[in-house]
Amino acid sequence: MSQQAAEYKQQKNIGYKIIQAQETERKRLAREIHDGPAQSLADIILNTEIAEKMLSFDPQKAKEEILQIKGKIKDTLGEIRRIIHQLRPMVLDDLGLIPTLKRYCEDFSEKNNIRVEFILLGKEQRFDGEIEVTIFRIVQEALQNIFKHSKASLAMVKVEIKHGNIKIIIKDNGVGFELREDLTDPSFECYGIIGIKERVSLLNGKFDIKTGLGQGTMIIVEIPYIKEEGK
Amino acid sequence: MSQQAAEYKQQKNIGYKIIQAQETERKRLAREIHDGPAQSLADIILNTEIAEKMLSFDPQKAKEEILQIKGKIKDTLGEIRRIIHQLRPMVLDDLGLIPTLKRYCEDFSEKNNIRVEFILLGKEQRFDGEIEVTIFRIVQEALQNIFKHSKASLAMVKVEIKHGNIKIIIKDNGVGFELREDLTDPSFECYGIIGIKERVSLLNGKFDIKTGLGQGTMIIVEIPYIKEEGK
Amino acid sequence: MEKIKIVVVEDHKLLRQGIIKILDFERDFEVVGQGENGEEGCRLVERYRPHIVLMDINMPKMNGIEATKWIKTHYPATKVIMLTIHDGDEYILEAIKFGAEGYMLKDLEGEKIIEGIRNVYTGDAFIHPTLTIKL
Ligand SMILES: Nc1ncnc2c1ncn2[C@@H]1O[C@H](COP(=O)(O)OP(=O)(O)OP(=O)(O)O)[C@@H](O)[C@H]1O
Ligand SMILES: Nc1ncnc2c1ncn2[C@@H]1O[C@H](COP(=O)(O)OP(=O)(O)OP(=O)(O)O)[C@@H](O)[C@H]1O
Ligand SMILES: [K+]
Ligand SMILES: [Mg+2]
Ligand SMILES: [Mg+2]
Ligand SMILES: [Mg+2]
Repeated sequence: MSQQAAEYKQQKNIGYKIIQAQETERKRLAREIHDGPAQSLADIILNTEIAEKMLSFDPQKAKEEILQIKGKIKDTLGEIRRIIHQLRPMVLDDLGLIPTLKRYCEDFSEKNNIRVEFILLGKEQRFDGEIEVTIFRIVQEALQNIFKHSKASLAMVKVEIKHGNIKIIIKDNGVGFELREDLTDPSFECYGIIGIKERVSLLNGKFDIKTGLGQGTMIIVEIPYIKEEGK
Repeated sequence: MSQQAAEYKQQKNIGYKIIQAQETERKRLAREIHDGPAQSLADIILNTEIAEKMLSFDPQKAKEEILQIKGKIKDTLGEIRRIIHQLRPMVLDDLGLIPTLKRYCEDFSEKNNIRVEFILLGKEQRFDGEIEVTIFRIVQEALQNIFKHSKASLAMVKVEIKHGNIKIIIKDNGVGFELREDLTDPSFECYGIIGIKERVSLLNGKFDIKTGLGQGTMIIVEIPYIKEEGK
Repeated sequence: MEKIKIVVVEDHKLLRQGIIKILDFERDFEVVGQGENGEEGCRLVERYRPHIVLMDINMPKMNGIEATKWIKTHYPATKVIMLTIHDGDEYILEAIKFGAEGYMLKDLEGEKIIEGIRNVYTGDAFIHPTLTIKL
C-alpha cells in the first residue's frame, strides 16, 4: 500500500473518530441536561403546587415554600450556566481567547487541585474566531489529560504572541508516558492527542510533544495568524 | 495529482468540515440555552420575589403570581425538553430507531406544516447503536433540507428492512435542484449532503440522490447490518 | 424629591418586564425607557439622559459591552450597571475597565437590585455580593 493510500485510510478514520466523538458528546449532554435541570424543574413544579395549596390556610408555610422555589431555581440556573460554559464558553466570543484561558485555568486549578500557572507573553488581542476556538480546545484537552493521566501537582499554560505567530505550551510535572508511534495511529483508541494534531494541521500550525516516563509532559503548538493593521 | 492524493485532500477537508460543524453546533446550542431557558429562569426568580411581596398584603394576587410561576416553569421545561430531543432523542437509545423515526416524522409534520408519511417495510427490530444513530441523523438532515429548501407540501420517509440490509428513502414533492458535481466537493460550503455521504461510507453503505429543477428530491441510502440469531 | 431615572436594556422580553415590575414598586424610581439591544440602549440614553442604565451583555445587533463603551464615551455622567447571566470575573473586570459602575447577576434578589441602583446613584460602585474578583 502506498503511503498516500495509508494516509487516506488514516484521514478516513479521523473523520470516523470525530463523528463518534460528536455523537458521544451529544449523548452525554442530553443526559446531563435531562438528569440535571430537567429533573429539577419537574421537581419545582411540585413545589409551586404545594405553595398554591398552602396559600389560603397557612400563609407562613406558603412563604417558606416560595423561598424554597426561589432557591431551587437559582440552583438550576447555576447548573445551566455550567452546562453552557462547558459547551462553549460565551466569554470566548464576547471577550476573546486570553480572558477565556485565564478563567479556564483558574477554574481548573480550583476544581482539580492542580495548580495551573497561566502566562501571557505579548500583547493581548483578538484573533480569528477559528484560531481562538482551536487554541481553547487544545488547552482544554491538554488540561483534561493532565487531570486524567498525569498525577501532576503543577502545570503551566504559556501563550506567546509574537511576529504573527501564537505559541502555546502546556506543561506538567507529572508521571509522563512512553511516547509510542501509535499515538497518532488512528487505530489507537484515544482521540485527544490525535484531535489536537488534526486541528493544528488544519490551521497550518506545528505540533510537538515531549514526554517520557517520570519526566512530565509538554505539548508545544504554534499557529500562525494574520496581523490586522491598527488592531 | 493522483486520484489518491486528491482523495486524501478531500478527506482532510472533510475532517475540517466535521470539526467546524461541531463547533458551530456547540455555539448554537450554548446560545440557545443561554437565550432560552437561562433567561426564563432569571425571569421566574423575579416572579417569586413578586409573589413573596404580594403574600402579606394581597393573597389573591400572590396566588395569581404563583400560578404564573408554575406556567412559566412548565414552559421552560418544555424548552429544555426540545433541546434535549434535538440533541439526541433518548427514545433512540431506549426504544430504538423505528419508534424514534415515527415520532420525529410526526413532530416534523406538525411543526413545519409539511406532511411526512412514514412507511416501514419489514420487521421492526433493534440494530447496532452506530447504525441507528447514523440513520436517524440522515433522516434528520434530509428533513431539515426539505424544510429549508424544498417548498414541498408532502414528504415520505420509507424504511425497508430485508436480507441484512436497511434501505432508507427520503423523498419530497418540492422544487428540487440542479445536482452539481461540486455538491460533494469539500470546497462547497454546505455540509449536510456531504455529511450524509461520509457517514454512509463509514458504515460501508451506499448513497444516491435523484433530483432536478421542478422534480422534487429523493435520497436513497442502503446500509448493511449483521443479523443476530434469535433476535 | 428627584426620581431616579432608569433605562432597562435587555433582549429577553419577559425578563425585561419582570425587572421593570420590580423597579416600579419603588416610589422614587422611574423607568423612562426600555430597549432590546445595545443600539436602542444608546438611543434611549441620548433621548432621556437617565441616571442609570441596566444593561444586559448578550443581545443581538449591538451587545451590552459595546453599548456601554459608547455610552461612557458620549454620556459619561450616565451610570451603567451590567445585569447579566455571566458569573465570570473576566466579565466584571472588562466591565470595570470600560467604566461600568455596577455588575449584577440576573438571579439577584429584587431587593438587592434596588439597593444596587441606589448605591450607584449616590456614587458608589456595586458588585454582585456573591461574586469575588480575583485581581
Ligand atoms: N499529561 C499527561 N500525562 C501522562 N500521560 C498522558 C498525558 N497526556 C496524555 N497521556 C497519555 O497519552 C494517552 C493518550 O492521550 P489522549 O488524550 O490521546 O487520549 P485519552 O485522554 O486517553 O482519551 P480521550 O482524550 O479520547 O478521552 C493517554 O491515555 C495517556 O496514557
Ligand atoms: N430537499 C431539497 N429540496 C431542494 N433543494 C435541496 C434539497 N436538499 C438540498 N437542497 C439543495 O442542496 C444544497 C446542499 O444541501 P446541504 O444539506 O448539503 O447544505 P445546506 O442545507 O444548504 O446547509 P447545511 O446542511 O450545511 O446547513 C442546498 O443548499 C439546497 O440548495
Ligand atoms: K415607580
Ligand atoms: Mg485525552
Ligand atoms: Mg442541509
Ligand atoms: Mg440577553
